[in-house]
Amino acid sequence: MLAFLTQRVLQIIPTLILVSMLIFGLQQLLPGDPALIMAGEERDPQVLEEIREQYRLNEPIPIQYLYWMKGVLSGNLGESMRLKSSVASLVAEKLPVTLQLAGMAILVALGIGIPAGIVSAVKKDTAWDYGANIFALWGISTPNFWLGILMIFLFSVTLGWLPASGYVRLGEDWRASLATTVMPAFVLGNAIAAILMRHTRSAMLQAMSADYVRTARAKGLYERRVVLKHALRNAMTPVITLGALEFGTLLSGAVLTEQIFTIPGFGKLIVDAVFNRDYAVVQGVVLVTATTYIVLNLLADIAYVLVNPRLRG
Amino acid sequence: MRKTIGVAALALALTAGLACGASAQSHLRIGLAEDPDVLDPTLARTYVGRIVFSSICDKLFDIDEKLSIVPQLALGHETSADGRTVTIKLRPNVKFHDGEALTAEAAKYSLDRHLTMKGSFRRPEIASVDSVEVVDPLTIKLNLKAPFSPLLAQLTDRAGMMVSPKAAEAAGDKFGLKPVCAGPFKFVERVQQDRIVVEKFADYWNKDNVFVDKVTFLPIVDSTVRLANLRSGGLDMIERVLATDIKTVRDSPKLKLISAVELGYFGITMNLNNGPKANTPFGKDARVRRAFELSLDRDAINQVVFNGEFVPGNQWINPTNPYYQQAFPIPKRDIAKAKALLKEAGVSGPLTLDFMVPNGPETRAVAEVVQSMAAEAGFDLKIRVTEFATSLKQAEDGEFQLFLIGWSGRSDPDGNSFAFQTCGAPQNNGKFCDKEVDAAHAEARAKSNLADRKKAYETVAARFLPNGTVVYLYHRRVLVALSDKVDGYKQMPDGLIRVVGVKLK
Amino acid sequence: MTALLAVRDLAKHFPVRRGAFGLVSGHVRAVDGVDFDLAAGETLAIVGESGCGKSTVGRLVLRLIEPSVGSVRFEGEDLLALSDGDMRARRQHMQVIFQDPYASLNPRMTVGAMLGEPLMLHGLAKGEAARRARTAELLDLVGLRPDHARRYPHEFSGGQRQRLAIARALAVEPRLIVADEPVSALDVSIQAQVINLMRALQRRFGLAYIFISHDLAVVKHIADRIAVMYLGKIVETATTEELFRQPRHPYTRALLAAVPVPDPTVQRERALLEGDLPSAMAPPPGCRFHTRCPFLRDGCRSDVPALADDGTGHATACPWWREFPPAPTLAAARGPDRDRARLERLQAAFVSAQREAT
Amino acid sequence: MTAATLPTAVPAESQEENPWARAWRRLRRRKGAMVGLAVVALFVLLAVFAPLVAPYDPTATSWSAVRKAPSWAHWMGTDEVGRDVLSRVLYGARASLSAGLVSVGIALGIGVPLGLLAGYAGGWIDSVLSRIVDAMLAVPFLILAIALAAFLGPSLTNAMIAIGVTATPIFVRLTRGQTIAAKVEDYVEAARAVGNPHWRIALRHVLPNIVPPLLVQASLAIAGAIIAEAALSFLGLGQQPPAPSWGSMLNSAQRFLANAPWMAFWPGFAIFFAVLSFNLLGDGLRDALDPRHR
Repeated sequence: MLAFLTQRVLQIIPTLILVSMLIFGLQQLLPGDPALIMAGEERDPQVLEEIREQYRLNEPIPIQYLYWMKGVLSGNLGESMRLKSSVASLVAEKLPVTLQLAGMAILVALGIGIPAGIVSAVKKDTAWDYGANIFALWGISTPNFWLGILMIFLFSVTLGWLPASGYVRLGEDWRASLATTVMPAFVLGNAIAAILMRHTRSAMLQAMSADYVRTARAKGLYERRVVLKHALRNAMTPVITLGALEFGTLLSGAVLTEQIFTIPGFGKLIVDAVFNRDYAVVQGVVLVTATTYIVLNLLADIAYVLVNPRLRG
Repeated sequence: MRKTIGVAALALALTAGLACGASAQSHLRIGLAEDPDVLDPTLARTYVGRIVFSSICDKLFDIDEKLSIVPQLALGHETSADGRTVTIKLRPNVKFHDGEALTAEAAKYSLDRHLTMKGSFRRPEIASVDSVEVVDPLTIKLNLKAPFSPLLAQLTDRAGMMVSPKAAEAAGDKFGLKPVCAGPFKFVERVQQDRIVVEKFADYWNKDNVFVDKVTFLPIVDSTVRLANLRSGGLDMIERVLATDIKTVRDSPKLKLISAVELGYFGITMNLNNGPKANTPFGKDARVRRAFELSLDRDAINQVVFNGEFVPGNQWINPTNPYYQQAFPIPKRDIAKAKALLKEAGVSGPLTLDFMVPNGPETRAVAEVVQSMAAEAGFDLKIRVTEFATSLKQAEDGEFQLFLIGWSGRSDPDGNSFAFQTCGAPQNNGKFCDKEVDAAHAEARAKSNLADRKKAYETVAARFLPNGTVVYLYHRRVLVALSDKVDGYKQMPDGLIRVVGVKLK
Repeated sequence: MTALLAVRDLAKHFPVRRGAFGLVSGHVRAVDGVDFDLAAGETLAIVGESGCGKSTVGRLVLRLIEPSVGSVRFEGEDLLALSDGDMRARRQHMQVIFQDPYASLNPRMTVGAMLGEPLMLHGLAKGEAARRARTAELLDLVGLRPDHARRYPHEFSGGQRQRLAIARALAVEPRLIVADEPVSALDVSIQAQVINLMRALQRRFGLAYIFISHDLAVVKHIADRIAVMYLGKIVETATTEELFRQPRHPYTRALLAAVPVPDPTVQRERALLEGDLPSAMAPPPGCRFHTRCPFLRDGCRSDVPALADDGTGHATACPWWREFPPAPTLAAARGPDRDRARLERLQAAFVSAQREAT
Repeated sequence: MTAATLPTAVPAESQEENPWARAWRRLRRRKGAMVGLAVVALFVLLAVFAPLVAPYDPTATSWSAVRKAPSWAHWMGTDEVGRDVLSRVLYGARASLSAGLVSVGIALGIGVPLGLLAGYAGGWIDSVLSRIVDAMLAVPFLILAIALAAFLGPSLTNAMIAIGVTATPIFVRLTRGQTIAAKVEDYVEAARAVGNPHWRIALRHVLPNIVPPLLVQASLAIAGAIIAEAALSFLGLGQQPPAPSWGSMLNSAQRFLANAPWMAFWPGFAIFFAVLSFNLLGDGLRDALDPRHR
């Protein structure tokens, strides 16, 4: 087990190097001149030249990459061209926000998706199944920026129950914090709930038709016990991996959702940075996001192996 | 179990929502359309940043509703007869937020910082200043390289902002993370993309006119959400209301709308001479461009896209501006004449043109209307919606034939024209070049009275409007919506939000 | 006569990788030097506990996994020297039947497609019509109907599926079939049917079987010869009759004493074997069985006993076997009675199955 | 020797049906799938015959009919420059459906072979492919799509390529995982023992057995792709105006939500129904194609 762990942990390194090269490469592919976009309306050639020099934009790309990597390895993610603040401090500021949002979204997703998936598998081809399916399909089929706007109109404008946007830190005022994040978390979690529900359903159906469940049933175990103990446990394996993969979706979803609800998290930071060609921020933030994602995947892998010891070999 | 959590969260949310309303001190929440960039007057570049600056950084001069220049941190100025020196008297007893006094030394420091700091965006604005001298503790003298009448107008904006030398010296290029100026409000905190909080500065020179204790600026990009927040009471004031939402605001008894015609303009930049894409009858023959302009109905654009709320225009300044050239009125749409001109220029069949449009719902709609209007005269515009960052670069590289782009506007007409119309100027993406226009601009800069300058601009208009690179289309309205709790707000034509004088009921 | 199959010094060491760089830190010696011959039409059973390497031997012989060392000669030709393509062609002559008929049939192929595939691959039946005829013939051979060709495996019972697996193996007219626990997943009565079918087919086509099993009761019924494996090595080989009559190796004796009974109504008997099977990664030195051997001698811990033939074809990898008490006394307490009872039941099932068939 | 000497198995009841007919029969039994199929078919027909069905030219502006509510003349109202929303929804089906289908087609076309290769071949090929997939999956979907689309230049085709490429790694990952699981199945070893070459094992024995999860994922991915096209159109990287796509219609409708809700309602519903139908169809196909589920 320890060997397996070390191996998986060390596998992260080449992945991260690839990620860093991917981000750096993609960024270079993006058309547009960061100095120019930074200057906005103030396009004085001499000032532009100063900026390019200051941020080494005139150097060849591999050299820029090496400078950046050198910084990253010494713990310096660089500085935002646009805001003049360090990327590390931006990350430290935004990470808790998105993690809170993601955490709440996952709670929403798990809370809705897994029970709905189990119910629809166990009560296959009944009204319950159809109901859960329609719910899941609704979740997947509604563009989340759309759902977000509709919710704002319903809950903020029409009913006046929840603030339409903004964010309050948990530590500052946890009630207000929940109030500002409950809608975006629902919007985000909803789509994933649907995906989890579908995968839970399909895995449960597969698991329930498997021999050992039939055997368990034949032995006269109670239905609920069969479902929960035998089928669910085995069905969870694919659900765990897919759940971890969905974290990527969560971050992508957060990009739009944070934009609509003006949640100052990672998603918004990345998008704004991409549009402003704030290279250091894009690189730093995507690197952190990617690392988070990879670590979560690692945890999912470990969980996978724990649930399914046969895979340890 | 999870259900209960959900219900509990909702209940909490409700109580929290109710709790929002009550607040001991007067707190003004302003919704901005974008997240400002760095809050350093020397390095800042965005329009939205200027809105925030107007609460924290006072300038030497300011403008009034009629665009006249009035003193702010200065008491007055005097320009020498040859126009080469400007002497500025400073207001006494002005303090920076860190308690330092605004002295002539401090003013010199601020101006020198604008002039010399690496990557300063102010340098081009006040490049005419050769040196700054301290005359006495409250007087400075600017020595100019050449007479430059727009200088004072520049000093009503970021170039005229005074920063505390002590704080600026200590922070270097990180000054923008915690700016220390001499404005009515003091910087408290900033969470990127979330909020900027400022609080009343007790030692402000004009503190008797400040009635708000705290101001929070909240960037909310989506205009629908911004308005929703205002309507739900989450904000007290929002800027850049969409023209199409004006009716909603007017119909709401709890909201007020304040508007002013902007200083800037929206127009289409045409590629005359920038790279191979200019080598078409369109780029080379002014008659074809004239035909294009004649195919457009500016009123209809305004009606269709902006509910008729904006102001159609054909010059770099709006028709209410004192420098507007009445001799060049907005041309009426004339398809027959447009076709005749095309024929005269030897263009037969539809003329296909690459129309670069920076992304945005309104610009897209304008582009679509322009496209369908021009089609009637025989132009086939291929709209290419381009991400803003890309469009700037492609405009510079000449990767366009038409480019729909606006300018936020400056109080002096020079700021709306010089950089676009003179040979080799940085914003002259269509590469128009005309010696007479250059000369007229130089003259307008050298002269200081309105009549003389207007005369010079007449020459510019006569040359540039029929031959130049820009078809000016319309001027937006600065639209600020307020909750009825906000009182005493006055809108200046620069679109910035000045909180001094504002009261909260 | 040259043997159909000659296996010499066959070994498979699975590398165990550890750490991030995949460094090989040890080997699992699944099969560690195995020799045997198989004549055409003969059935050799390989028996042993699970994990002893018997299934690996079966796969090595077919080159489904690559041996670490050793040679496998099939009709005098060294299989291990063949290229991928040549090996694929040789597969026509050697086939396999797996233990679990639920897992060994592709659930997404119809029976017809499954049986037609080897015919197509080896060019045995040209054209659609010929293939269909041959498929029908094969189904008939294993006691199924031609129209079953249109169905999917899940529409069949376990016994029927194993018949399908046999039909697939037969499709290419092989000379050797490796049957890896072919009946252990089936009910006793079905086991008998399948074993009978295999024997009938063997007689008809002159097939040689390598019959891998942990079930001596079944083995007794089909095998001509038996090889007993322990921890990757063969510890005893003899004809079936001889081995049951006079098991020599302590391990064989233990196995015979504790024939596992798959019938759930009969309580499983505890093996006489004490202790766990040692790890194949670090097999005990000397005689591998010494950690569990009731007749442990001094030399066992250090000397590796050779598999010595006494001249009658009965070979034993234990030099001390003559000194042990006779086997029946050893196992008199429980083993033989039960074994006998079970064999009788099995016998009865065979008879009744044959009666049904006629 | 005759069959009489061999024990005969008890035959199951006879079923004369080929697998496709069987799948179709199974599919027909599922109401949801049939509704999904019907709606997808309807959308496809409407998209193909849009020029015949649409009452107006989808790009014809009318300045006298800007943002008019639904009426007899314009069943779904008009948009911000006076175009007929119904006609635009019909033509928009072309962009949105092809965005969904083509990009998922691209993702499947690249992802499944690579996944099969990685899973089946293992070794260094697997390591390299897996690391690349990990790296791509670690970068948020939309960021990758934005970057690719911006690089390729704004057009619907490029948006489809960008979405397809971005959606590829998940298919590689899924195919690889399923292949690894299927590879150790006895029937794969049996296929090898029978003398199948590797490519045939991968295509004929492994691939058909991993189709159901791929189908589920593909149906989800079509949904995702249609929505991603909307997002890219919103950023100006998808369908170029004045040609309509549901996404770009939704996005320009967004600012008129309060005073012209019909502009948003119809394209929103079109997306919803199209995606819903693909999902229903995907579900039905999975059950119908899987012989283990009855």
